[in-house]
Amino acid sequence: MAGSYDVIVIGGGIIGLSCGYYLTKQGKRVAVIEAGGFADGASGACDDMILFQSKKPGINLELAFESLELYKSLVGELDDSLGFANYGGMVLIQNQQELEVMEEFVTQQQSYGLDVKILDRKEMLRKQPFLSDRFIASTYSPMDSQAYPFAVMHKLSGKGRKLGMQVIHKSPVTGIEKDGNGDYRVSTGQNLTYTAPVVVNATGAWAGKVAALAGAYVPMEPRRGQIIITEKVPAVGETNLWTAKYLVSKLKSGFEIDSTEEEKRLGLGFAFTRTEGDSYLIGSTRESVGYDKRTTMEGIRAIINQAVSIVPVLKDVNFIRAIAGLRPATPDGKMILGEHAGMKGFYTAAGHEGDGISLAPITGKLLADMVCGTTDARLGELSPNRFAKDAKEVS
Amino acid sequence: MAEDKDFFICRCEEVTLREIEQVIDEGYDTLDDVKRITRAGMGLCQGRSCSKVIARIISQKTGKPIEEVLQVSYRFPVRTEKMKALEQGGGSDATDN
Amino acid sequence: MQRIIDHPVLGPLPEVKMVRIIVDGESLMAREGEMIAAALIATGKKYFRKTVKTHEPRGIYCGIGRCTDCVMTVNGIPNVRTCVTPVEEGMVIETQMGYGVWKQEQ
Amino acid sequence: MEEREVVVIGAGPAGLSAALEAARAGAHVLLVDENSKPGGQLFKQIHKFFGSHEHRAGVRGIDIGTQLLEEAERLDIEVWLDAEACGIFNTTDVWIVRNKEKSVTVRAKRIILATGAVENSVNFPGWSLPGVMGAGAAQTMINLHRVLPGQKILMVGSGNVGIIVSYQLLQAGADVKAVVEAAPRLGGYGVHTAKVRRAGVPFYTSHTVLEARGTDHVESATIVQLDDKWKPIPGTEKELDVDTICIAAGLTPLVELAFAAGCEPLYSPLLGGMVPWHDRSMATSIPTIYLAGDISGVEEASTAMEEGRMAGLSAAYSLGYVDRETYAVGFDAAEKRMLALRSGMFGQKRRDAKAAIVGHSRG
Amino acid sequence: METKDTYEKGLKITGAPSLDELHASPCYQLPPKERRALAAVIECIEGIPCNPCETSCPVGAITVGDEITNLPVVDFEKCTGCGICVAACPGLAIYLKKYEFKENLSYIAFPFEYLPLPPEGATVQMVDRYGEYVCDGTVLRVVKIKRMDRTTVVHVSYPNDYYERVVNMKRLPAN
Repeated sequence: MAGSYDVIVIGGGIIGLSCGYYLTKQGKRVAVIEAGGFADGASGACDDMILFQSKKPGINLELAFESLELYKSLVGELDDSLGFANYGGMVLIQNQQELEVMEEFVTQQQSYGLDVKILDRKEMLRKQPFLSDRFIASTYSPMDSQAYPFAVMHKLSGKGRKLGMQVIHKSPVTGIEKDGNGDYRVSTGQNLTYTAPVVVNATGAWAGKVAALAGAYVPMEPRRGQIIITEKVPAVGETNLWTAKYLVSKLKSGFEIDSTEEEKRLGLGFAFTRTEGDSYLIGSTRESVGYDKRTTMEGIRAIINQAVSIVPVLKDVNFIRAIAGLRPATPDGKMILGEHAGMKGFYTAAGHEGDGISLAPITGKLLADMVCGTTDARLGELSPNRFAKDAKEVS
Repeated sequence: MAEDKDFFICRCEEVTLREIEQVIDEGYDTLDDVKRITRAGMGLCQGRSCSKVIARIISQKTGKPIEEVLQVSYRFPVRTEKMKALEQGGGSDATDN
Repeated sequence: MQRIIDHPVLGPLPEVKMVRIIVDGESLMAREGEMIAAALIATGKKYFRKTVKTHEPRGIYCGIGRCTDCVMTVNGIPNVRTCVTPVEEGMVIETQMGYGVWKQEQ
Repeated sequence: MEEREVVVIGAGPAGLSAALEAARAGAHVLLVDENSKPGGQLFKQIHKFFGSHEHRAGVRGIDIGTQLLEEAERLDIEVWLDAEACGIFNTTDVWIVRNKEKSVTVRAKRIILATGAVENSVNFPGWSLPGVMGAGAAQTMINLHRVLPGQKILMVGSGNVGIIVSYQLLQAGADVKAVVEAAPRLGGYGVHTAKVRRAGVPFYTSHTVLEARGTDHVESATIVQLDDKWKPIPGTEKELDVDTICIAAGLTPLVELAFAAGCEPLYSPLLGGMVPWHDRSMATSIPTIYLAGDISGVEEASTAMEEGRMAGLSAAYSLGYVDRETYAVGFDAAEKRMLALRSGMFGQKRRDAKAAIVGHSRG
Repeated sequence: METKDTYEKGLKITGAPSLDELHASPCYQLPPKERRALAAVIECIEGIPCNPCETSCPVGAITVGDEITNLPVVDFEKCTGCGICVAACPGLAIYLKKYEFKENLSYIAFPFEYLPLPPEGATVQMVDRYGEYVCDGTVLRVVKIKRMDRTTVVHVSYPNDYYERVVNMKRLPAN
């Protein structure tokens, strides 16, 4: 027996640490158990955006607003800048059809309270002088922000530990069962057992596997996202960049985008963000290749080809690293947050796919509230039980 | 003067001995942990001149054997390259190990 | 900081064509084909760049293109490793402050 | 994708020797090097090499380099310069970037890694000032580029590299103010230290650099004596008027390619740190990948050349180019020459460390 | 400042072999004062893997043997003082000496790989193994031939009093 706690959080990524931190703040005795080392999972291999513009009006956008406010207060609370910055973001539009879809989308977002507008070509080039000729317009939101995931995790962990939270590394969970008192017994690869009445499954792409150890059902698919990192370079324009291409196809069903077979296979999309370290993170792919976290020549080349075609000045920039993370994807694109029906005390907080950094603080806070007895009515649509029907089909 | 710890271990990212020791004192005891938190070794030279030094500092402070600390994974490209080198380039559909 | 004109083993410095380079606006002569770093050391230049975070001066350290400490902005492109990049006629070389600036040609 | 029988990565003494041996046996060889000139460190080594006649003893490194290159030309070895090997995939596919412009993947039946080593650093306040550099960097500047990086030198480290570079700095016209060595005894060959000492250069054992000072460039350095626990002894500081500090604190094998390819690592402190495991024939845990020279453990150029011959011959033999008999004779001769270099008070330790790698059972 | 203490510390501390170390080594033999011809003196006391001294000697006067880490030994019976080994030694650890080749003057021929070279007839500053000035010498010959591969051998006469102590000369200031 290695210890008993009020809550065991399985998964020491940014979501797990946020859950652990907010639970600890509410007075719970918490252990965060991580299979690998610091930031070994998707949180250590992602870009750092807190992005609003990609989100459809609805719960995700709403939570993103709240998360942004939490980030602002965390900067003071955790006594660190967290790499929090507010460069704003632009979604690049390359033809009239895309423009029409984006205009409609921007109007919806505006009515939801997002500060976003369409820039014409001239205004766009003023903010982004290095763009290739092919874009006719862009959106612009000054709200799109970013945080440095490593700093956020390091400080959540550090402050949490100061308040009594335990963070245990290199401890893959191998079993979850109930003991006679109704507590969960969580055992790890080192043959250690931790007990607590509440378990939070925050294992990202592995959430389905970990849930299964407890007999719960979580439909989670890993999506490999490859990203390349450049050397430190002077700023390329004022803002972070995305392209409308894939956004439009997601927003408008039946919208045919012009992509090669390879691009489709890789799920290639363009995301270009300046990091705290003055380099750029350029993404990314979205691939279904199981739990294979390796980077590939094909993926790197596709990302680079796309990046250079959009920002030609990048051709003379060195890329120094390629990384890949497994983004946790759910069937409906919304995260899973809540207690499993019929399994008192067993929660899942996972499935953020590309929004882990954006939504980490709000996820942790809502989860902690939930465990402590305050349930937010909006969260019904994020409940793990929304997939109960599928679970029956599976079993 | 001998106690001065405000000099760089990682030249590229300008990370000092003091910063590295602080992170190790917090309980982080692998090269990857220290790199991710301090950014040491994440710069243009990719840790060529500092990885071994950081490993030695970790080993000295934690008592972990140096060979254990030095076990790190390498990723390609092992040299930094300009993007144009890959822009039109060939290459198999090979996978990193 | 000088050229080694004669050497007991390597002999006299071979005569080569000289090329003109512009270093921080100043016109200087360099030996054709020599590395930028060598040309600058020969002129007594003390540092090649100042760092991003602490604005420290830096110069050559490994001399063989590995450490990337000697980078400068060359013909408008930042972060060029001067120890492994040969000079060319008319090359514009600038001391790089932080990560430098892009040449605005757009 | 291009295809070649043997791809040798690194055209220093080890890589050149490996390429020559494999080509002599009849294999088609592609030799790639990231520099614009082949030869690796040989063209900085203007001193005469040790060893016996068979090791080309008494010949200067630069001239050995020229001889090897002429031989490579005679044997029609294909050489790619300004070619950086960035990765090895699927045990056979080498990703090479040529001229910083273009990626090429070459599928090789055998790959010989001869990537050499990288200089270790010593960290002290001021070590990032311009004027502090690797001893190898200073050697590159004076012997390849023919410029003096400074006039008044402090050398840190008394292994052969530190001593030889000190001597070459004197030859280039600089003034070496001191050589400091943290250990209580000097590291390099006595004949090297003796020629530097009789040129008037003082050696300070059990000393290290405490600090380098200067605004835009090194203007002075403080050295200090160390006690038997390697801690500075207060009051023993000495200020030296120098404008350049050269660091010669040993080398670390440049193993990235091997480990990124999946070769098994082994720790060998005496040979510079993590090295890829290899057997007597210089093959790694990946049977298509061989090693030669400093990547397999840091030694010196003469040993590297013999290892190169062993690796080149073994790779050619594994491809069926030489019969068993010829291979055994050629290999044993190279190995014998190499072992002769790994003997005596300096060599025996390296011999034991090498034996430990080869003898290490895998899995 | 060098003290007596320094001189006694030895090769691995000062960088130069002390006389005690040299005298204890089978390698080092100072030609007897009565010898009439120049003879090779080798200061190579560590057993490094090297033998060009042996293979370069046209009369077989230097022996290393099968193990190339053996210390070289000069046979004064055979040595003619030709000086080929002086430039052949990669460690620059060999010189030629003769006691009193002229009245009160000894003779040394040592390897020298610096520029500028001294002109014949010049007065130069002779140094000991620590680079300390010992006495003045007069340059007799400056031999620079192709076979010596850019190692110059400088022949100098100097006072007998410093027969053993002198090993080389100070570098000359640049022109």
